[in-house]
Amino acid sequence: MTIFKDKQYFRVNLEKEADEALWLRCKSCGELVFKKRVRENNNICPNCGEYFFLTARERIESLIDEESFEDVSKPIVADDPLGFQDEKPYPQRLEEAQEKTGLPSAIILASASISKIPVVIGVMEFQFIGGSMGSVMGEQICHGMEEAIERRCPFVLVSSSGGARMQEGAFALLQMVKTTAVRARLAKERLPFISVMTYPTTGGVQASIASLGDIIIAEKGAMIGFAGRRVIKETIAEELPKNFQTEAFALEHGMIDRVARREELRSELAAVLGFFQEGTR
Amino acid sequence: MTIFKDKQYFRVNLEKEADEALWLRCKSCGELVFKKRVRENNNICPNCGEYFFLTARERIESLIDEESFEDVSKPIVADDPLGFQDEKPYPQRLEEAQEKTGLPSAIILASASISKIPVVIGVMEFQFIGGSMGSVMGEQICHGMEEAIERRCPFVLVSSSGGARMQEGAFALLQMVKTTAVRARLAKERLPFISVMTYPTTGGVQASIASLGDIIIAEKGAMIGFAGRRVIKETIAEELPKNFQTEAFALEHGMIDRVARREELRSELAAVLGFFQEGTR
Amino acid sequence: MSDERTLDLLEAKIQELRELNKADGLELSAEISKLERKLAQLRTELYANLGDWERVRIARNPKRPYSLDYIGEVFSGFYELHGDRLGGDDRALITGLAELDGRRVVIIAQQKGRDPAENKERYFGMVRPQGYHKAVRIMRLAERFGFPIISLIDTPGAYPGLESEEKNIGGAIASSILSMLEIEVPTIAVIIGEGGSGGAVAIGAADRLLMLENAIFSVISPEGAAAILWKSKERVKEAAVALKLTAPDLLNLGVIDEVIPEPLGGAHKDVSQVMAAFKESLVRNLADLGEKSVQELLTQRYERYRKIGRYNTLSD
Amino acid sequence: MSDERTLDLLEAKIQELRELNKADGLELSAEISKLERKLAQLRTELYANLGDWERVRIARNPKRPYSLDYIGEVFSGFYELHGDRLGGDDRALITGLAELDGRRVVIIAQQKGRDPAENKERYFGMVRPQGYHKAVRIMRLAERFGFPIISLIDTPGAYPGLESEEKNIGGAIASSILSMLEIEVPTIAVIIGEGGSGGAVAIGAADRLLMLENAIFSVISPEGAAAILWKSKERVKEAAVALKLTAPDLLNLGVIDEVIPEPLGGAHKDVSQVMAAFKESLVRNLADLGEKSVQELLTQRYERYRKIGRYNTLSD
Ligand SMILES: [Zn+2]
Ligand SMILES: [Zn+2]
Repeated sequence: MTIFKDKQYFRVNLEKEADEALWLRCKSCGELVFKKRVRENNNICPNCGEYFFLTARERIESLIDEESFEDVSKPIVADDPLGFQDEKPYPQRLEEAQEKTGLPSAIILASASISKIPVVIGVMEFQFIGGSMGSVMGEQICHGMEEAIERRCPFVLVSSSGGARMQEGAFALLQMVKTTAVRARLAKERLPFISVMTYPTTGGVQASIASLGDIIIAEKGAMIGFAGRRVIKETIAEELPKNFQTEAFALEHGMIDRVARREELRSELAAVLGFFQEGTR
Repeated sequence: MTIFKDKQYFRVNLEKEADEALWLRCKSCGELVFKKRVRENNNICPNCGEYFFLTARERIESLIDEESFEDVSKPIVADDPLGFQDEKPYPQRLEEAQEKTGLPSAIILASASISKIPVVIGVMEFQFIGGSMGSVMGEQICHGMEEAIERRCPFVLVSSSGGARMQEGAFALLQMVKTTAVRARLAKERLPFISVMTYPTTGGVQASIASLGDIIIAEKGAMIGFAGRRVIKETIAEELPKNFQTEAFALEHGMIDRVARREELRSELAAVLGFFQEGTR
Repeated sequence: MSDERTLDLLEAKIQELRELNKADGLELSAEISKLERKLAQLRTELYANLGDWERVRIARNPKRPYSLDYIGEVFSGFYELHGDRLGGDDRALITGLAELDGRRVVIIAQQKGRDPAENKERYFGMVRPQGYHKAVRIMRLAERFGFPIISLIDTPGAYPGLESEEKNIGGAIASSILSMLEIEVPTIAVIIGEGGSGGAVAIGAADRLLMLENAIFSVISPEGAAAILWKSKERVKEAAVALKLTAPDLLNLGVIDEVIPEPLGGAHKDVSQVMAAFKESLVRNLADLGEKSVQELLTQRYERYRKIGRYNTLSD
Repeated sequence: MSDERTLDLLEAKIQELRELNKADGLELSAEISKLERKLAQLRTELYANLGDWERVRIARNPKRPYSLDYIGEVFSGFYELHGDRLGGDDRALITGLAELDGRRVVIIAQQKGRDPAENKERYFGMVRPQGYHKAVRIMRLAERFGFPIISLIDTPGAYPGLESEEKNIGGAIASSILSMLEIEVPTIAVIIGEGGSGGAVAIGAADRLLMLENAIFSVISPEGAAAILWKSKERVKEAAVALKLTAPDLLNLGVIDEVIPEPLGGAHKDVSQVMAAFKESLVRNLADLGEKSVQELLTQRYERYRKIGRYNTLSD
């Protein structure tokens, strides 16, 4: 069954859609702010500094050099190997997610440059079924690392995912192994892998590829961890500290190398990629 | 300067000295017990089960097959490279230790068999300046591992040491590196190294060779740790738990593989060496 | 259709009759035989049509053999190794040396408790970071000496709790998967009961992945899926069906290599039978892997996991 | 002989005179010059005859440049990397990427605090197991990308405490030594202040071991040795002499490769001078090591440590 029939979303480009609304209300400070200014400001409220959610498109645009974007994803879309049906059939969920995001899957994979340094970069889209990792995301991540090997350049992965995609069952679960296997090859090739953790990086994604970066950078405001608060509270009824699974918690507990504010993330990547650049032998 | 001139102790053999006293009083239960029975009983009080101190000779005898002992140590004795003098000159301390123990240094190194399995085994003598590791002990341990490589057999090290020998300064300290270097070679040769920790295994010995066993077995009653209680209390005035640095503490905190009672140690070694035996390729 | 409890009651009654018969010479043998035949028939009906949720319950049945039962029955000379060398020794994940049919192996196994005290010690088989760190250490030991690794999987999942998160349980699972993939010795994983999510995969990325007939392997528990996807904890049966978590399903999907048969009603109904089947499968698979060179082993392992997944390709 | 404090007081007085002279035109220049010459002479006498205990005090002087000072002055673009991935990030041992004279290196450095708050955070430069685990992780990173390792040593010793022992500080030190020996990139260790015992050796097992002129490197602190060997804490001076812990002593004994000169009175008296000497030595040694193949490097490293020690051989 081909879920994604008409290919309308198939090649991603970064052209902006026309903006319908001029203003938006910040949930944090309550102010009405100019949508255009918010956009130009990395989706940070110009009034109070609150981070608004970034789509994968917006994220990638905020990180790479202008005009350097080239979609290098494989032409694949999700299958429904389990014939999964909860309150909706899985194919319907997929279609809705595609319509909502304008993307074929929960990850954009591109060749691009950051501060003139060529990279292959994957960016997850949280609005696509919670950025969950199924067979397509797993395959695109692996393909991205293979592209990096082909091009002798670093691989950057920006995670935003609740974990494995339940609707693909064991296939989703085993993407943890699949991405790790290709990550080991990237290491053998001595090419750098920079993992960027944003809100949220949890579950099977955090417990596999995202935690295996040579360098791991978390965005301020990220949520990082394996089990969700709810699961922990239900299983063991434990008091959790206020900073639980924040980027500060992750830094304190040695899970990541660095924290960067959203507006610093591009220069942060430029710095570390610059250091490795000669190293890509 | 040759400290150890007359070679009287130079080759170790396990012949027993004549026993002067017939009885000894157990410090734990207060009973007068037959010294001969204590000896036959691995220096364990036949009345209350208290472990009496084992000399290196007694220890090695309690572990290896009868008549299998052969001293394979290098013919070396300590130098005094620092011209070290505290309340006594170092050479005098050495002579006294030699007289007291009948050994040239703080370690016995032998080729032997345990349950018919050939091994090279080193056993530290705590009564020789606290079993401290100076240049001679470091060299003998390295030589022992090299002998094991030569003979394609496992290396067993029974530690009983307070750490590095202060009187040899940086030379003593760097035996930590030296023994680790040769231990890495043993690993490359895929020969097993069984580390046995007895009372006490602390300081520079615990922080190097003793902690690098493929398998680490602690004797019940051992003391295992890096910094002594006194140092910790003086530096940070911290309350220490009752089982601090016991073998149970070490097991609970993942520092060792197993705990064995003294009377089980030989069969414990036989079991693990037996498993590895075919593996010594 | 009768459920398992009813049949267990019937079996108990028959047993009572049998004893009565023996003791008092009542000559009930014919009646008893009839009852026994009836029971066998009912059981066959029940188990042949085992629903997925019933399998989940069998997989979690506390009478089911646990790792240490297999280790004691199928392997010889188990020599347990403790500790991650980093500060902990997780009793929910045990490791050690053993022999299987004369061949030396290293065992890495998840272990549940048999009683409340043991469950407290073993965290109900939920592994903490210390457990995965120990596993990685033991994998390196196995590699150094060329011993194949047998991993036995039986966990509801990695332990969810503050301590786990503070010690980077996600990173520990990731490292364990990576080590399983890198290690240059043959590896076989057997799911003997519950194969719960990342906590199971951590030691499951093996050359061969086997499952007992009534074991389960799932990306999430049916309870978790019901709560999230159906917004109702009651709908576990639907979730169990939808997740395709049974051994036959996973064999069909090509995710696992082999199903190890269990007696009717589950492994606990005839332990010696399941032990024999388990051993036969392990010995055979091990012999097969033993014939491969390290290079073949690593290449085939890589290819196995590189291609896992199902998606549709569009022509550009 | 005058001690350092007296001379510092004299210097302050001369400075006051100088200011008075400038402000009020008192024409004291000749007298001031005389005093300055006298001071210089006294300093030379004092420092040329530095006792070992005075060197210990200079090595521990809180005005002395610390690792981050060298990193900021001598290296460029320091990019700190955090975390052991196991639950901790020890601030007493910092790691990161940097460039030295255009060459990319990885830095592993012990760092003391400059004020009480920072000392609390950095445990006075005493490293816990988390720090050594981080060091080992970073060594593997350096190896993967072929970056040489520069380790800067400045610690009273590994942190002695319950937490350290619970996390197997001894095992962590042993693993760190092992990694330093195995790592397939050039390694240079510089003792810049205190090189305290196993806590220093853990990151000191390098291809080159350099020492600043007034740094110390010792199997035990003079205080510890005095307490144990002389049974008196007061006898630290004797202990400092006996332990042969100064750079010149250790160069004589063949334990270290090179002494990096300091200005009279210690590195803090002229920081830019010591930075220049430090940089020159590091660049030169790195260039030298960079010419060796990995095999040469590992062989020479092995031989260096295989033969360390002094003993007497008896003819049999
Ligand atoms: Zn706002
Ligand atoms: Zn007694």
